[in-house]
Amino acid sequence: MSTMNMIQALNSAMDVMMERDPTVLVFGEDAGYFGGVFRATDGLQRKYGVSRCFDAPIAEGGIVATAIGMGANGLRPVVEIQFVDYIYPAYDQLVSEAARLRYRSNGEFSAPITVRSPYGGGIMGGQTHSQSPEAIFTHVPGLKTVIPSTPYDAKGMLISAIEDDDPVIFLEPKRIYNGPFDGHHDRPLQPWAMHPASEVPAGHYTVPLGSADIRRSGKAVTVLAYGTMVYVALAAVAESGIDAEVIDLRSLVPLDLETIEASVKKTGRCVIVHEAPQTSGFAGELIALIQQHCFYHLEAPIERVTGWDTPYPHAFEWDYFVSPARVAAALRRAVEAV
Amino acid sequence: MSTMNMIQALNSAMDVMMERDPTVLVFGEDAGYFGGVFRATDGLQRKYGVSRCFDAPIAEGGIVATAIGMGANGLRPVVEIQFVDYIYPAYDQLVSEAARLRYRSNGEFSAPITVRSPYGGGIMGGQTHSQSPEAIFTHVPGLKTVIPSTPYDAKGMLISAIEDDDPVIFLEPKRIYNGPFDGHHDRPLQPWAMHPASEVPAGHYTVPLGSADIRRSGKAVTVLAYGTMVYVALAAVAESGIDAEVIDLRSLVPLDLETIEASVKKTGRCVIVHEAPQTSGFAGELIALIQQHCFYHLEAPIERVTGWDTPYPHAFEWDYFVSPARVAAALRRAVEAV
Amino acid sequence: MNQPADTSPDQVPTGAIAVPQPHGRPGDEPDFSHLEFPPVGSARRPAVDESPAQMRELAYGLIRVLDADGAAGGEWNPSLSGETMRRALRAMVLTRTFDDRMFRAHRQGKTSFYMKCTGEEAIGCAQAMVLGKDDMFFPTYRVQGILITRDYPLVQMMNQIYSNASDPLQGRQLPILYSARDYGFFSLSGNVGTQYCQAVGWAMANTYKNNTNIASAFIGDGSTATYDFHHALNFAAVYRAPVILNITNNQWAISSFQGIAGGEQTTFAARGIGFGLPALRVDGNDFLAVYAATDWAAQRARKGLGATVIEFYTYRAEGHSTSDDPSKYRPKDEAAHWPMGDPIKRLKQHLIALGEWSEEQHAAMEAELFAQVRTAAREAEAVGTLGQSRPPVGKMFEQVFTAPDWRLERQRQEVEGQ
Amino acid sequence: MNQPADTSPDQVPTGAIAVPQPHGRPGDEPDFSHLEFPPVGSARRPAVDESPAQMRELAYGLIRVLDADGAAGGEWNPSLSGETMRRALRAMVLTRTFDDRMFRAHRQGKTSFYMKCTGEEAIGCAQAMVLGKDDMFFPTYRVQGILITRDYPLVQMMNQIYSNASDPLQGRQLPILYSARDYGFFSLSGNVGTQYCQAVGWAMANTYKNNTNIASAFIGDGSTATYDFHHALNFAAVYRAPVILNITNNQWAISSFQGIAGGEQTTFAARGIGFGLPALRVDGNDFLAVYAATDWAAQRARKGLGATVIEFYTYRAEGHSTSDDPSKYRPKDEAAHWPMGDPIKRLKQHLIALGEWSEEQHAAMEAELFAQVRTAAREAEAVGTLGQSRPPVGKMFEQVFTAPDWRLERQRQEVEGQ
Ligand SMILES: Cc1ncc(C[n+]2csc(CCOP(=O)(O)OP(=O)(O)O)c2C)c(N)n1
Ligand SMILES: Cc1ncc(C[n+]2csc(CCOP(=O)(O)OP(=O)(O)O)c2C)c(N)n1
Ligand SMILES: [Mg+2]
Ligand SMILES: [Mg+2]
Repeated sequence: MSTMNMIQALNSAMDVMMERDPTVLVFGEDAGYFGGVFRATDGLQRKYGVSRCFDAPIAEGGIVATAIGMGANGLRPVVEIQFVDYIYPAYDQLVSEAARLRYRSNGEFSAPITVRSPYGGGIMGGQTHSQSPEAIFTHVPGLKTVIPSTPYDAKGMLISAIEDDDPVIFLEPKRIYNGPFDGHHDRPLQPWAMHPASEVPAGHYTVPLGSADIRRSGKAVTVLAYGTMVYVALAAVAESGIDAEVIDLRSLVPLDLETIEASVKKTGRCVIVHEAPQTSGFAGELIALIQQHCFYHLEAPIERVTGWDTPYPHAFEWDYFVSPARVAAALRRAVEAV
Repeated sequence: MSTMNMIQALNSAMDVMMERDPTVLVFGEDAGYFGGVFRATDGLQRKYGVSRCFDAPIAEGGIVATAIGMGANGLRPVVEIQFVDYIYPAYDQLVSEAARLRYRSNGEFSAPITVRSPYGGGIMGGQTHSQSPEAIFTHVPGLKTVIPSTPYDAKGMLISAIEDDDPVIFLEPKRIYNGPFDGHHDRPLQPWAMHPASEVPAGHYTVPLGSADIRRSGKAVTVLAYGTMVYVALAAVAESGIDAEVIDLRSLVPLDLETIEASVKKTGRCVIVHEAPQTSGFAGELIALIQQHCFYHLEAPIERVTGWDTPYPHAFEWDYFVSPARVAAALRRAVEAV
Repeated sequence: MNQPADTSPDQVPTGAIAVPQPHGRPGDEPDFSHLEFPPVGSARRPAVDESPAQMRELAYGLIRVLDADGAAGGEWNPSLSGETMRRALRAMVLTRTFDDRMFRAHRQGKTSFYMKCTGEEAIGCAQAMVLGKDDMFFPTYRVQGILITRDYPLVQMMNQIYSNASDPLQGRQLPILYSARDYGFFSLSGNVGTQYCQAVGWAMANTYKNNTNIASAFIGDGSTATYDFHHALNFAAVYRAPVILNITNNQWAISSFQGIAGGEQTTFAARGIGFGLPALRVDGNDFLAVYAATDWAAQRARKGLGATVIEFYTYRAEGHSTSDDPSKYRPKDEAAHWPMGDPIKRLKQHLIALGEWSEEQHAAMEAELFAQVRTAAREAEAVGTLGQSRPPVGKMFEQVFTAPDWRLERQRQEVEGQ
Repeated sequence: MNQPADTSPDQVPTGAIAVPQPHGRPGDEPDFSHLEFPPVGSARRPAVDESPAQMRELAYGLIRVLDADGAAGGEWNPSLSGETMRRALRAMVLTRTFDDRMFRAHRQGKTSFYMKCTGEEAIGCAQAMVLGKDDMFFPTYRVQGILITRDYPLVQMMNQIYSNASDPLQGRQLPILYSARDYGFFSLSGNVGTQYCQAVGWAMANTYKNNTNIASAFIGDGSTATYDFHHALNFAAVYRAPVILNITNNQWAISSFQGIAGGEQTTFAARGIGFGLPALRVDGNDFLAVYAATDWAAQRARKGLGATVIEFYTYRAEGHSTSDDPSKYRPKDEAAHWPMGDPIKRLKQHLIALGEWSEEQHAAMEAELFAQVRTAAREAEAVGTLGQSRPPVGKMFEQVFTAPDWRLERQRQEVEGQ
């Protein structure tokens, strides 16, 4: 066990897997010698050599295509897309190729690749360093989409993703790389070291993909969140004094519907929080499932607290980024509705 | 007025606009001399010359990028993506560039482009000629996404799209190019000529983007559909004998929420039909909105009848393609729920 | 409607965008007189380890072995045995026979789609003979000759084309989008270009695994415009991947002539020069030239010298697919006028000239192969043609993931319960 | 966990993928001895209408005008007047002064981000002087010199950098992603490469509108790997677009040296040869060479002869951005050892050698420009730095569409009501 922040936990996951499995290799823009602009691959080239951790041309589609070819030929590539805002050039390779290769070849070929990418806002990154496009992946049959929110989960889920034989989109909430940011940008950031989930085993372990985590039990209302929004939701719950059950989804596809269903059947109320724009965001899918499976238990409209339907605007970071206050207001609306 | 099928109506829209407005030009793969693999641009090169209607390299991203540059420089390009299954290589240009150009330049530049593309299944086209990816566009702030379902609407909406100063994704349900296919693949196709909406004015007219069309009034349940699914839904209604209100959304963004809300408040029940895979499909967004705005009127869970969460499989066309029987079953569940 | 400053419609006089035009359209006489073909022997054959910078001229010439009279010559002559060439001839004729049968099967309503490679048989067949089954092809839909040359069962191909109960791909793919790992044939995608850079990744994995297997990727002239083409050349050059990057320039991309892809300004082979890669331009209708060029490129790759770009210059003799009618956009009968002839006729002529073959043997072989294809077709059709027979519907939900999640389970139950 | 046949971990010996390595890393002495620079005058200046096939050697040479002693020579010498060159020098010094101030402003917490173009000033400034405001630049974040040369108000640039209440882009963009239509400066994207092919479309629209305006697009060495680069060269070649396709090879892309983009196998200019486009390779630290090459390419474009690819060979003298520390991945002080020197020093030396300038004049100008920048900064800071001042929050919801839809209206109300 050691104390790790999220970057260290991710780094450790790759290190452990490269150590155990010579088919694992890592590449991406600036991911080699320099160790990545967020330092997630730091030291891996030094330790495992340039053939196993290297820099790639600025061609996200080429990176993913190359990884698919390697994956089909028996390797387990882990690629880094520097910011998820730059993943769109790889979208065709992910949707048309990685996601369908096993299906269309009836299992003769597959793409056991992991695509890591920092996502989300709160870093004054403007339109092109702040996006949350998870919904465009969850729509695609054949792709798994997961999002850890603690160092412990980050390592355990990244190991699961690398070992998984299907392509996994592994989104990293970069705002909480260094600490569980709760939306109070005017307060000092609590570092991970003060959080129990920063206790991370040094060796191999897994957190399975497809299981949600109840981060706070409660009876009054269910809150569904993932990534940084877990901490914003927890802050809102604490500040509102509402006895909410906060579920960290962790995995969007496959989704832990059971846990969600059980909670909403218990509370009868639900608030969903994500950073992405509202329209066609993942909250829509969650609402559709919940109202299908829990319709007769629902006592109030399910609330969505999300990013606005605009590009991510630099000067308005804290008006765009979902705040504990907005979540708290939604919690109140949810519990007060009759 | 003349009788047109959908291809003729689309062709007429482009013809009318090229005639009226010299800034309108048309290009795409095989769209020039040959007139497009579905013949939608037939005759336009002959009539307006190679500079105004021409063939493009097989580079969907390049086509859209070129159109954006032209659009910013005062033209109104209408580009054809041969099948929407091939639009992913243009996704980055659409999301990162066309959708945000006006916003990020505070109106100095914009991309008044129209991206036409045949979409949807029912033609034995397999995985790569059958997809319905509308949801990945509706999620993007700055893009409009529209889908006509009659020759009349096709022409009027395409003219609106071309005249619109924002980028418009114009999806054409190719299964109904020649007639309003209702899902009964074992029966002869009724040609458009027998349908009143094939009466199309020869000249300029518009159907505004953002308005839904109530295709059948009813009291028992609201059906939301678009594209080919409008006819499948109408067939299901006829066959089930249920007094459903069938709304053709026509425009997903902007969405005619008013019409939807009014209908669901009246019926208290709702079935949503689309061809795309279920998870994170546009039905999710609709359900989220309806349960937000009509929660206290809902008497039954909103039903989704959609494509499966698999790639589109060649041999199982009619198991994948939403059938009137599946819609009718959902209608029955919706009206029978208490 | 808000018009940008300089663009009110009446201010736009519509100048002339330079849109490349082909040399003939329907109604014109076929005419290839604008094309120049350097003579046999004019292309030098460098040592495989020569610097690419020293051999740029090969991207602008044409590697040829067989001349108009069927004689072989020049530095690139692979000097194959009569037996090897007879095997090649057989594979090419079988490919063409198969194509003809399946094309007719489509016309008879037995399937939804088919694509022929008529006139381009030398390319797939020669590469299949040069490379081994441990090498991996990343094919286009026009190199079915690879499978046929390697004796992949014709009936399996047909089962796939018919999406019947014995379809090895379980009805999931459009006809002809085969997958055959054991035959060194990667799963074919319906999107053009997408696999070109995957081949580079595959090849890099071979290097990583320290073996000398290579990859060979195909792309059409039209599809060189896709970005995957760019990625492949770039990644292959940067990481010195053991891959052959083939471009089949058959002059057409559906209705667009190769000028729309940029073939009028320079050769497609020259794209390789842009990345410092060795680039060959080869008569694609000359089996021996294709063979020799492939062999040279394979040697380079296996020696760790990296990728080679090869443009095969050929002509798409038939329509793009069963959905296409080329008489709508090009002169009738162009194929018959293609200056470089037909690959089957040319190899046959060469073998006969060598005394290794005869018209009689050829006729007998044609009859035999016709019968072989007919037998296979009957066998496949006994299982069923499209819509008459198919895999169990549950197959629709398998292999989306390694194991189905609850959604797929429930959806499968819904379908199976219907 | 299901392992493909040939890949159980112990069977993978991990061979060596060839990953290009730079010529120095932290701790090494800066050493550029592996680079060769052809002498001034060695590059021929063809007539603009000469066939691109005749001038391929220009992609492998180097267009230079100023020699090591500051003397101008060779066919490419644009023979500019002293006044023009003094204007250029002033623009370059102002650009550098502006960069220094804004970099410090970031360190002082006045904004979130900044990027300098130190060492590359000649490129933006020369192009801004050769082209007119009716031509359109599709810039990278490293050609701010264009705006400065064209007297775009410094205070406006700063307001954008501070996202303050006077920000012309209303706080919507990351610092330095300017837009200035009236100055021929297209809205800058945060994604690299994406605008390269848009420039081709813009240029085609000029042809279509029958005017002789052109477009000029920039891309970095690293970003040539993006597919937009491929699309741009392809579309420009096919449609003969009046555009200049500039590649700024400053040796680095964040921490990756140009070899990772494929710069070790051949020049970046050679990419143009792959498409049959004229391709020039130019000393980017030589204002006169940049000027002359731009002028040549602009003439070609205006005459309807199509696009030119130009590689500007230069060196990124400072960090990638305020987020970057280059001492982590390259030898310290490399910039000072760049064999082609500094563009400002070189033009200054030339002017002094000509008797058109003096050290005293230069010092006075530096002081004047420093004061000018300081005045502008004070003006902008009086409006406010990042977070101290900003546009009304409702601006967040404007210009998403021409007119907001109901969603944006409601969301705006929600925010404004808070
Ligand atoms: C990404 C993508 N865009 C468009 C298509 C439609 N399409 C199928 S084949 C083809 C033409 C390909 O031409 P070429 O590459 O020359 O190959 P050929 O058919 O001549 O062998 C096109 C445009 C596609 N399959 N994929
Ligand atoms: C599509 C995309 N991928 C990645 C990035 C992140 N990124 C920003 S600048 C840069 C390096 C660009 O290097 P180069 O093109 O050489 O330009 P330079 O910074 O040297 O001027 C990268 C990788 C991006 N902005 N966009
Ligand atoms: Mg072709
Ligand atoms: Mg650079």
